[in-house]
Amino acid sequence: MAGVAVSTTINGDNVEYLCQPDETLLDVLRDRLGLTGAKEGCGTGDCGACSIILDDRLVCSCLVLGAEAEGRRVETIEGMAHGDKLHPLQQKFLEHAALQCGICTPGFLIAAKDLLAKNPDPTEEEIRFGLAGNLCRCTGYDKIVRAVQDAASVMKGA
Amino acid sequence: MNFDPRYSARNFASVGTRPIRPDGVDKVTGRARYGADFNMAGQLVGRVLRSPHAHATIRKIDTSKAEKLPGVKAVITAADLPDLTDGDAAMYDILDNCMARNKALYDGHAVAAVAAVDARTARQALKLIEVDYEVLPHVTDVDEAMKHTAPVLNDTIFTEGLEEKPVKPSNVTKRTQYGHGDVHEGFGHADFIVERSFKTEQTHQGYIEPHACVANVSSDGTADLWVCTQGHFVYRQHCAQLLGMEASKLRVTSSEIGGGFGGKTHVWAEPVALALSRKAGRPVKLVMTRDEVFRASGPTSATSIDVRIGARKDGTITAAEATLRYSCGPYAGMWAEIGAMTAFACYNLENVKTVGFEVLVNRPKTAAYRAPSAPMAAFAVESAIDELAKEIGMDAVEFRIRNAAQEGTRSSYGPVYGPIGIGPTLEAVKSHPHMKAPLGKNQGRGMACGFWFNFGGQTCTDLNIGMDGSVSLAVGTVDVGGSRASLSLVAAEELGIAYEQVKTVVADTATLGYNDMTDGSRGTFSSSMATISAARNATKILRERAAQMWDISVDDVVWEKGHATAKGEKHGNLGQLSLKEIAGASGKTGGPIAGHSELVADGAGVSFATHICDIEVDPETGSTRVLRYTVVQDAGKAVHPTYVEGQYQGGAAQGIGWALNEEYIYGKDGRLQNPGFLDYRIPVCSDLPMIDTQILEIPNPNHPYGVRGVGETSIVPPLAAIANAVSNAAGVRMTHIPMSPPRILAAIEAERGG
Amino acid sequence: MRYERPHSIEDAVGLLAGSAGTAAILAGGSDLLVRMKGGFIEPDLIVDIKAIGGLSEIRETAEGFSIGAAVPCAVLGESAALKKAWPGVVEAAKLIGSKQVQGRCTIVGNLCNASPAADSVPALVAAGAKASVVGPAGTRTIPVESVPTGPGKTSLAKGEIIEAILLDKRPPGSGDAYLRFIPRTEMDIAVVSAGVNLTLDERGVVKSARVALGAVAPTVLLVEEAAQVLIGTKLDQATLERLAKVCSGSCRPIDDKRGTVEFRRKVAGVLAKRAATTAYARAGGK
Amino acid sequence: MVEVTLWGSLGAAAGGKNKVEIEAKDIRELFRKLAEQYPGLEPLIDRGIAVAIDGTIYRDTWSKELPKSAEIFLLPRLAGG
Repeated sequence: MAGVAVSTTINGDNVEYLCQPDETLLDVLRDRLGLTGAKEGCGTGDCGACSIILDDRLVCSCLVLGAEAEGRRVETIEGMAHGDKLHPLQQKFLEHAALQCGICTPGFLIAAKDLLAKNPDPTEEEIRFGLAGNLCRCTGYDKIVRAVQDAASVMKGA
Repeated sequence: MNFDPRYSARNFASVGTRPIRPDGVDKVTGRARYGADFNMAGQLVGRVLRSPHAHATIRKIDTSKAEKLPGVKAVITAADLPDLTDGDAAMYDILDNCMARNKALYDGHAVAAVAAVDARTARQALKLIEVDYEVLPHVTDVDEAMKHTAPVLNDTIFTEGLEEKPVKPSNVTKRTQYGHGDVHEGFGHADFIVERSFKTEQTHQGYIEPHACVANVSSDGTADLWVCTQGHFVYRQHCAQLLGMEASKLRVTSSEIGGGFGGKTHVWAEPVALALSRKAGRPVKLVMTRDEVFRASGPTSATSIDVRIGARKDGTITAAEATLRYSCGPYAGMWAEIGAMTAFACYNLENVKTVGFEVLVNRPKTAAYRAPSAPMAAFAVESAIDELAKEIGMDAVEFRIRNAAQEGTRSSYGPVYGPIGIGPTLEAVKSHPHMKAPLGKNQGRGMACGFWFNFGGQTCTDLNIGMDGSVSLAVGTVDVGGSRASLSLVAAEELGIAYEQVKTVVADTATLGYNDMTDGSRGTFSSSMATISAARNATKILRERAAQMWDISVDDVVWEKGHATAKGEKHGNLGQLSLKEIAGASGKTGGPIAGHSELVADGAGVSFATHICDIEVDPETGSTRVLRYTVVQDAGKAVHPTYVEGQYQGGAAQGIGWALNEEYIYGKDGRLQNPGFLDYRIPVCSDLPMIDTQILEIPNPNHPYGVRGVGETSIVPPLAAIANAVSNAAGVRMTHIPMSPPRILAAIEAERGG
Repeated sequence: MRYERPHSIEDAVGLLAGSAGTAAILAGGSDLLVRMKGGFIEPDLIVDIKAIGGLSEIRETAEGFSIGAAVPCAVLGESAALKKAWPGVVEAAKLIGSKQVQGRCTIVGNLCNASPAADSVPALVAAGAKASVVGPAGTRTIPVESVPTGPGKTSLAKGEIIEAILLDKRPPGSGDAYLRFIPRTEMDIAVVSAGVNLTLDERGVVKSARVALGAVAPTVLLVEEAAQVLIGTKLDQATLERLAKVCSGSCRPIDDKRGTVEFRRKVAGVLAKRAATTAYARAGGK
Repeated sequence: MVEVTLWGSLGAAAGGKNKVEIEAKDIRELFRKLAEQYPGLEPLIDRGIAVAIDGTIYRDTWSKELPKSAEIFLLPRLAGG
């Protein structure tokens, strides 16, 4: 099986890789590029743990082929903080203890970032439906929703 | 040694505050490494071949074609994991579950495994393994499996615990009984009796992280295992025993764990990964798919429960009994027994009797799931309690308060209770504003109580004081939900220093003594006790060193607020020495300063919770909506209240999912129909309201700070609380969990029709 | 296995028509990659159609709307004109999967996956949508309901691609709605669903109607009798009850992991009633 | 002398008794004497037994003393999640 050569942008950096035609972008990120922040919870787009942003669209990287990233912009959890300065969402997740085991956290942060980019002042219901594609088994979502609400108000003020 | 665990009241400086957890930044930046995030040079990909049959004899396995496939480095079957369990029946079951020997006992049972250079080759190799199955009749339903006509899974099983030993084998491995008094007489005094049968379907812990490990067996007989687990010391023991290794030669490192809830308390594929690595001579990474997680790892029991409770007009329960049948998967368990012990634990009963039956079925091996077995029993009992209160005409909370267990009550499982929290949770619920909030059309409110034992167990910590005065705390209980923050707080509290000066890590099995796993709500309870003990041992050394520095007797030195202080008139001018100052001089006063602790943290203290919820039911579709939810639970002492709230909320959410939608669905062919997050429906964010919590603090007399376990109890009341709310909203008593819309609609229609 | 990203529809058709083994079209991939992951399909050729000019656009034409085959469902919701004209179609498309899936999945993919429970299909059928099919033999336009022929099966021939879904311009007094039943609030496959599309006269009387039901038969059902119930009425209570009864009666559902026969029958009627009520209000009826 | 209540399946293994009197100062001595007097209990003790002393459950603490008037219950060792 012939590999596909891909040239793409990940977290602002130009990246080139060779992948198999049936290899998912999630596998490329994790296994070829060492970006293990996106997690595989299901591999079928049902848990959101592998969420990334692809050309300003929130997607599950397990449902994207590595080959499809050619010429596109990929944003992952590894690019969310600016240097040692955490994104407000990251900070608020810490302050609100919006994570217990933390496996779903990168996916939630990426999804919440996308949500606030499109809707800077969401209601609780909008947050809940906006994050419905991300499963969390530990928290019951309460503290996640509060962290997003708090981050939204901080980001509006900024 | 000589550690006094008894509670004494004190004012806390650190405990009870809510700092950011030490592992937090790694987890919000994607740097934390979980089971599947670790790799080794030259590692192979391991994959497991699983039975497509619910029950089949394995006549022959031909692996020759797979072995010849280029890129395949090892193929194993049960022959590569011979039985070394030496009569240890529980370990034999774990072994057989890891790799089927003579029979495949459920859809998904491992029968062979391969290690190959990449995932594609491994997948191809699995297809080349030829298994000759003789398909046998199967049974997946707990009630069906008890019938004498049911296919028998294991013909060496003769029901234990019967007065006469049965002459024929059956699927019932054991009968157990608990209780006291005379229920027959008790029912004779009852004015009202409620009798109902209930069923609950099988659910999965549903952790988001699939089981994952990297195994590396060296030709010198030593090995390393990186794995997501709730107990790496336990995994080490299991793996060492199953592979015939010395425990000390197997070093197990627990990765960050992406949820466990009981499902990562014993090994599943880890021995397989080690066996593959041993055969291939290379590291092997084995990660389960989600499908494999559902089909072949730890669900809880499906149950069938009959309950009968009688009470006098004045609201006093005169007798209570229950028969509980719990599925164990294909291997003997004690799940019904735990159900039988916990069922009536909230109540003060003169006459009580519970009987449990452990039942084998062709489903995956039942594993612990958060307060295992208690939620189903509570569902049945608390539903009947609600119904009985209605018949008597008493308020549901009042009825429970009247019959609640208290200090001195003989528990339904035997012992007499010490100070307990069921009464206070009920009183808190009674006066909670939630109970008075108005309800709309098609809305109902329910409440229910729950009980769980909580465990202690073997625990070991090392507390090392650096020369700069900072403290590293090594613990051996895996952090499943923020315990490193709690344990740092405890170390800071005991030493009298700032939280930020302490860094807690989870040590691997080579660098710390044995620890039982993080189960039974014991992580923070046990490790905090060991941490206090270690810190006190360190403080003793700190005092000795300060005494040396001052050249006075250690008896004249006390430890207060992070400082050594010289006591007595003649030392009035000595002032204080800080921990940092003493640590800085440690090279001259006797070397490194550390405190160790090895103990059995017993006396965990039982735990109670009472939950309230409001549910709206759509009477045309049977659809439900959770409008409001409140958890009241006793924490003993909340070390890090935010993470205690998190445990309450998380348990409630899991219980809500179980109550409403989660279930294993088997086809007539005995195969699991919904092994994925699409059709195994755990609650999503938009399904839930905020979950309010109220932490009660009734100190545990057996912990220096009064801490109780908090992790599990919160999953016990929700099934019943929601069932009671649905019943109040829809006017029908729901007796089958989950109360999925088709079940609710059918019940409503039946009520209308009949 | 090969991955190809052609730049013209002709090249795509040529690749598909000329492939020797199993060929798969990749637009959003939210069905295809799941099937590949599960080992249900191992395509020899994957044709990614997203680089083909025009396929990622929603065009407003003289006749109505043309929604390209590679337009993610999230984009449908961002088109104000489409949302105004066909709110039911858009809400159906927006119900497929999560936000993450929305960013990828397409209505053409939803149609060609040929699941009887596909969310967008009952709404499209009710809307009278058409599919523009390009193949080795040229282009043809067919009603969407003729695409799926059974679970997982379509009427498309080898080499054929649906390049766009066509929706008519709306006459005044029109409205559509789609409702599905799922046990959770999100992330589920429809247990049963209903799409209703109505046009009213000036007096608010239903002039034309289409009613479609999902997940109650091997393919989405267009229930002609239900439409007849609505036509000539102002959706009074008796009409709605008749609609429910007809819809329940026309179901041919199965028992499966998502629901029972009885449940699907009953709820199909309930949803039809509710969808009709919403469509009527959207059409300006009172 | 302490009175020990055997619960669940333990009673059956001790010849049908659910209460026994044992002269024991701690859990270790209790287990040793139980095994001597009721050989049927030995495998169960080896597998792991919990001892409730005045309502508090202890798992394996041999050195735990048994107060004279304490209520002693033997329970199966449980699993947790």
